[in-house]
Amino acid sequence: MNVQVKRPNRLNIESLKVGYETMLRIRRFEEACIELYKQGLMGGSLHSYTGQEAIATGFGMNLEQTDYITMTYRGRGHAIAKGAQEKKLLAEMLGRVDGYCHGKGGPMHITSVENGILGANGIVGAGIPIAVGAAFSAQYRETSQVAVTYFGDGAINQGVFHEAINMAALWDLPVVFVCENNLYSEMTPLHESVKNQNLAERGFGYGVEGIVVDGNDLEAVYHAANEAVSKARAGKGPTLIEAKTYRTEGHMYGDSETYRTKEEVEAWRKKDPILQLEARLEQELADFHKYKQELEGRIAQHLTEAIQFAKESPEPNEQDLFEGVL
Amino acid sequence: MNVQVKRPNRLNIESLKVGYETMLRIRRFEEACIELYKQGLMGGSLHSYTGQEAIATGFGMNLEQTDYITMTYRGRGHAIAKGAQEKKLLAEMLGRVDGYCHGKGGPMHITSVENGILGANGIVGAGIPIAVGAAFSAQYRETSQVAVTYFGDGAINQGVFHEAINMAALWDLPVVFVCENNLYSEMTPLHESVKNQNLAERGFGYGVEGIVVDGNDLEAVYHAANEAVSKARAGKGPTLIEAKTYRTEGHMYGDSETYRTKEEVEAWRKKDPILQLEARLEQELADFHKYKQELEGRIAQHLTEAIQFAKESPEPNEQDLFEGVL
Amino acid sequence: MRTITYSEALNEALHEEMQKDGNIVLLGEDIGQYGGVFKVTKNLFEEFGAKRVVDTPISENGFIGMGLGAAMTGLRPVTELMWIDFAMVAMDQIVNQVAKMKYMSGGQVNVPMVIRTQEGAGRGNGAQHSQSLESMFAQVPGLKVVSPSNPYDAKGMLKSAIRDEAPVLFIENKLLYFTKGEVPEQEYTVTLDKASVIRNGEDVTIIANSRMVHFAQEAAEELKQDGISAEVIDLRSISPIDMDTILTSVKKTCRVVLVHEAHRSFGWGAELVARIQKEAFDYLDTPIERVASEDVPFPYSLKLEKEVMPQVQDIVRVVKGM
Amino acid sequence: MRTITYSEALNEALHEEMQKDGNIVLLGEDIGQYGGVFKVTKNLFEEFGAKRVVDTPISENGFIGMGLGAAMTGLRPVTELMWIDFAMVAMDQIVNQVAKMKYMSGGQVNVPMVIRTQEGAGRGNGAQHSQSLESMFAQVPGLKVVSPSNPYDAKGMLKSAIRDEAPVLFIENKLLYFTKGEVPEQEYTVTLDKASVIRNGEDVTIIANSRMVHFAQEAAEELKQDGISAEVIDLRSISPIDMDTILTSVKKTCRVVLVHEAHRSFGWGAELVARIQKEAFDYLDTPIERVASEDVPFPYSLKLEKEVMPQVQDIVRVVKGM
Ligand SMILES: Cc1ncc(C[n+]2csc(CCOP(=O)(O)OP(=O)(O)O)c2C)c(N)n1
Ligand SMILES: Cc1ncc(C[n+]2csc(CCOP(=O)(O)OP(=O)(O)O)c2C)c(N)n1
Ligand SMILES: [Mg+2]
Ligand SMILES: [Mg+2]
Repeated sequence: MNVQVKRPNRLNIESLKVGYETMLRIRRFEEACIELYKQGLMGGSLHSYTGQEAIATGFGMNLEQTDYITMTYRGRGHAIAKGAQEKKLLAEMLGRVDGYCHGKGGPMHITSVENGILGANGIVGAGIPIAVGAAFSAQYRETSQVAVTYFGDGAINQGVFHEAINMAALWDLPVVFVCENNLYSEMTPLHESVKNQNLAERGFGYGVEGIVVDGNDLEAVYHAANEAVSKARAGKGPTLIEAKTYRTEGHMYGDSETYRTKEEVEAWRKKDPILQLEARLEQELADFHKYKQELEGRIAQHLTEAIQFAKESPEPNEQDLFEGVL
Repeated sequence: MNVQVKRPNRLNIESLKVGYETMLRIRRFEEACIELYKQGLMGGSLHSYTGQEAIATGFGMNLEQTDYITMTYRGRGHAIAKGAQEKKLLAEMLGRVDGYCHGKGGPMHITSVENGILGANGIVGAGIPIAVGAAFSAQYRETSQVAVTYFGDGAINQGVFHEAINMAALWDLPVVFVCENNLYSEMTPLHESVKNQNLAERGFGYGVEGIVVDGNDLEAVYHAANEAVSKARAGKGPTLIEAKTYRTEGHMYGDSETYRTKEEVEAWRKKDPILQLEARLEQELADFHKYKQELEGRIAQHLTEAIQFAKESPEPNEQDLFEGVL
Repeated sequence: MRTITYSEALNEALHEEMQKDGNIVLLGEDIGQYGGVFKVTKNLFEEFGAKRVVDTPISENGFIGMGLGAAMTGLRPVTELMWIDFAMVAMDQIVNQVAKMKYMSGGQVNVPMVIRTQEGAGRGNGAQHSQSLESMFAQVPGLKVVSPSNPYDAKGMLKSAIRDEAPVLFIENKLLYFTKGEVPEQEYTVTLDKASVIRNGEDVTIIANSRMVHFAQEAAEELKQDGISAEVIDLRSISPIDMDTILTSVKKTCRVVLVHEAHRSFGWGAELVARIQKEAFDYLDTPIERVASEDVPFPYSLKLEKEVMPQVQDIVRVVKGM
Repeated sequence: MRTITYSEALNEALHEEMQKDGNIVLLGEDIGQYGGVFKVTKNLFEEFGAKRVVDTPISENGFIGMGLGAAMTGLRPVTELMWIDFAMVAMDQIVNQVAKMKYMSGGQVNVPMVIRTQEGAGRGNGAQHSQSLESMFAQVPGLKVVSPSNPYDAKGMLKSAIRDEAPVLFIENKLLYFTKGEVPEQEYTVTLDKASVIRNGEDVTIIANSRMVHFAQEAAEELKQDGISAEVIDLRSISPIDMDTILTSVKKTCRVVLVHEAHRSFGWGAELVARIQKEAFDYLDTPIERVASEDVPFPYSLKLEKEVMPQVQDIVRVVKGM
């Protein structure tokens, strides 16, 4: 029983830059969210994507706007990499009418149908069959659309994963299952939930190719995504990709993180996907530091505007409350 | 990715006889049920076990009274092989107070806690975690009890199978998963539900050994059961056994069986587990025909008494109705 | 007019709508070549092929979720849960996903999806195959919940459900499938959210759904012998509830009996009591009565099962006691 | 008396019972070393070890089913569903298995199992983390459904639930965990099926559960300023319902307001209306009122969420309008 481990191919500099920009946008966005959360501007819980950006980005770079994704409460990174705008995301985070969901969805339910984002989900695993349904629909309508569903290492133990991947395999649906293995489901370490070393093994029982990839290496993710998405688009059915990664923030803001050591977190911070990519870029780009500075400036500016947009957006009113139930 | 295919070892004549008697008891019991059903003495649907007797028997021979089983609506065979009495089973089938469940359970919910029979189940797959819970309990209480859960090829696609087998693997629980692959889930052929050739492959993703066995060959089943049960009893965790078989009756009494050919059924009738075992016995026993005649007589007599017992047992009354809810 | 069975009426609805709209796709167990265990999808596989009539594995949470994904992306899936009891394994997708998707997305997307299923006791199917769970789903904002009582409504309402932009839980009844009724050959639909006064009366209003509508009618017939004139309302839609039709009747008769196969406690009858006493307090001459299944799991014994379920005589007795 | 939090009270109940009975085992997510996301299982892992405090994978249907198998074979599992919304993925085991096992087996076996969970809105958690679903479970014969409103009851009722031979759905409230109340150090239990009159009054009976009990008390306080004397009842048990306590109060005040966080329609309020109007019809001066969450999925926006949920002022307004 073997899973295939994908080693990185090289990306050209233009693609590296595209990926870097997206990853940095996600990182800064997530950092801004924590600030806004601390200011008491958000309800509920905030689950940061920090540390996992290469995954959403490597996949996003391989997707068209018309392709579909579903993801989790940790889903703003996926949304940004799929074309969502920061300002509408932030407005949603703050529960304002200009948010993607007019303030009714919130952080756990980011949806942007025009961008093929069929919903972040607050129920572990529940987005998986929805993506499979979108893939079914694409196949039915004979488009070449592909669906990607992102979920965690914990989610792979929900029954519905098993039901959905079996049907995807059975009907050769154009869907890619992306398990972001960040070693914890909430506060429970992976090895207390499964015996597997590699979760990609879970594909075998359904005849689905299982691939392990370093989720902190953009190039590795990009190429695995490229293969799996191309395969799906060509009508050759689903793939299960396990992207090994780590969330460097707590499960949610305020998590006491008593379940892991500072050393462990530090070790993973050294493998930060953005740091790694920067090291690559430094080799490729003579003026990397200038480039970075400019880019950071642009992103900061963009984010400041987005925050302002969100803060100025009005809260929904009682009339909105009763709309869109049926 | 390989599943292990178990070939039969030889059983000694005493064991063969024990198995044969049990299988014949089940067969005759199931035949009698169809008669009683036709007479309008039963409610609901009747799902015959005919053709699959070697499986319940091969396992039953390896279980103690204190061991546990859960099974499906097709579960009288498992119950008999686990020590249930025909008369109490039949009384239950007829909805009478002397039935195991006082007439409140019926054919789909045969339970006999004193015999470790924790319930047949009308919900596909639902008995699986219940057996895993019994195994958990045995491990917790540090007994050497084992749990066996019987389910169909269709049930393997229910999410709860996946959840339960993962936990069983994780905690090395003393449970054996027995998938009786009779090639159909209701009217849907196996290859329309899964891509697998062997359902035993479904164990791999959890690190559970998957074993394929000829479910129509008592000796093969017996030995596979023996290994798996011994392993569980020794604290070495679960096994997934796929027993390949065929139900020679319809899914339930009255099934039009339009989904399969007469030829297919005929071909499988030739592989009938009782016929096969009789061929074996004929080789071993000089007086096989006399032995068979006597045995059939004994079983018929026993069954006649059981039917009489069931028919004479009173129906429950309104007082019973409100008992045992909480 | 010709008479056909409830099952045939449903089959016609599926057939006609599928002919009209290529985006309708059926998902469910044994619905293909076999035509469904209650024959509702008979011949559809032959006519529309495996692409549009999809036999699924026994993975209800999975394929209801798929229906949602398909409904969000241009299809109009009609999914089938063979028995409503099995909806329990698909509950997350129904309650947390299908019902909430439109609202959570801020109205970005409609979910034009039908979940067909059937409920009801009376066949000795035991505790896991006899429940009437409509009231559980009616609690969930974002779902329409309907239960036709006859072939005419079955066809007309299923057509409306398929055309509806909202998710509809369409609840049939296992003991109605092979009952017959008049169904015109011409195209028609029945709106989903209107109750129907199927018998006019003066003394008491009996409101029932699904198979209990027939019990209510029989009871009304018997009450007539005793000089009691009962109005009978077929509720049709459990959610939303058509209070207008109900209140008009209640204000006339001033007495109400509610009849359902769901367990008495916490069933839809309670909701109707709450609304009627609120809207028509001064009209009520006597407490509103409920005739419903006893609060015990359905026993297998046919004798006990009958005692659990509402019977015509229970309705008659309750009305006479008012 | 010392005061401790609701969460600490629950923790003490678990601790004391586990010390007494070695067959009690806890199953749930993040309940071990971490002590549970709401700290209810704090330090239990340290004291009782991994054998008795079992962190499970995210497999709710699986581990509730395991709880049932364990309960049938000698253990007394206390399982935890982290949020009641997640009960939807475990619905089959709860509704079709746990609740029905004793009855279906003809009473052969008890199912001494507790399913702890928490519900309620008010934190901006959005549509899938804010529901109050007690009324869904109350529909199911074979389950006890309770919801303590304060630390004293939380401890006393959890102890009773653990000792009960029937399955108990024990519903906590996310916004009560860190509220404080008096809890004696001595051993005590609170019976599961008794409502509690927590404030005496003459003019109106307000019946509430869980966090809404506090809203009802605040409302009563405010009403007092206006010379209206409200009796407040903490329902405690949703199923079974303690009609005796309720009817005694209703017959005194002749006016009733029901308050719950569950959606108004088809919630437990409806069931109480149905029973009260039946048992005390002639006592009622005015329709029974319900103050409850609006029939929409819970919106994320804290402003909208507040509009959806019952507020103290809503109770005051409704009482004054009677
Ligand atoms: C069905 C269900 N069970 C439990 C939860 C509570 N919960 C939220 S996130 C989470 C952990 C998920 O872990 P994983 O899938 O690894 O994703 P990660 O958070 O690490 O990205 C849990 C248990 C939930 N939301 N839904
Ligand atoms: C959750 C659920 N879905 C559907 C059904 C209806 N149903 C009853 S038996 C059955 C087929 C099961 O097939 P399999 O697991 O192969 O067992 P077999 O009947 O062949 O022994 C189905 C679909 C059910 N009882 N429960
Ligand atoms: Mg994780
Ligand atoms: Mg089968």
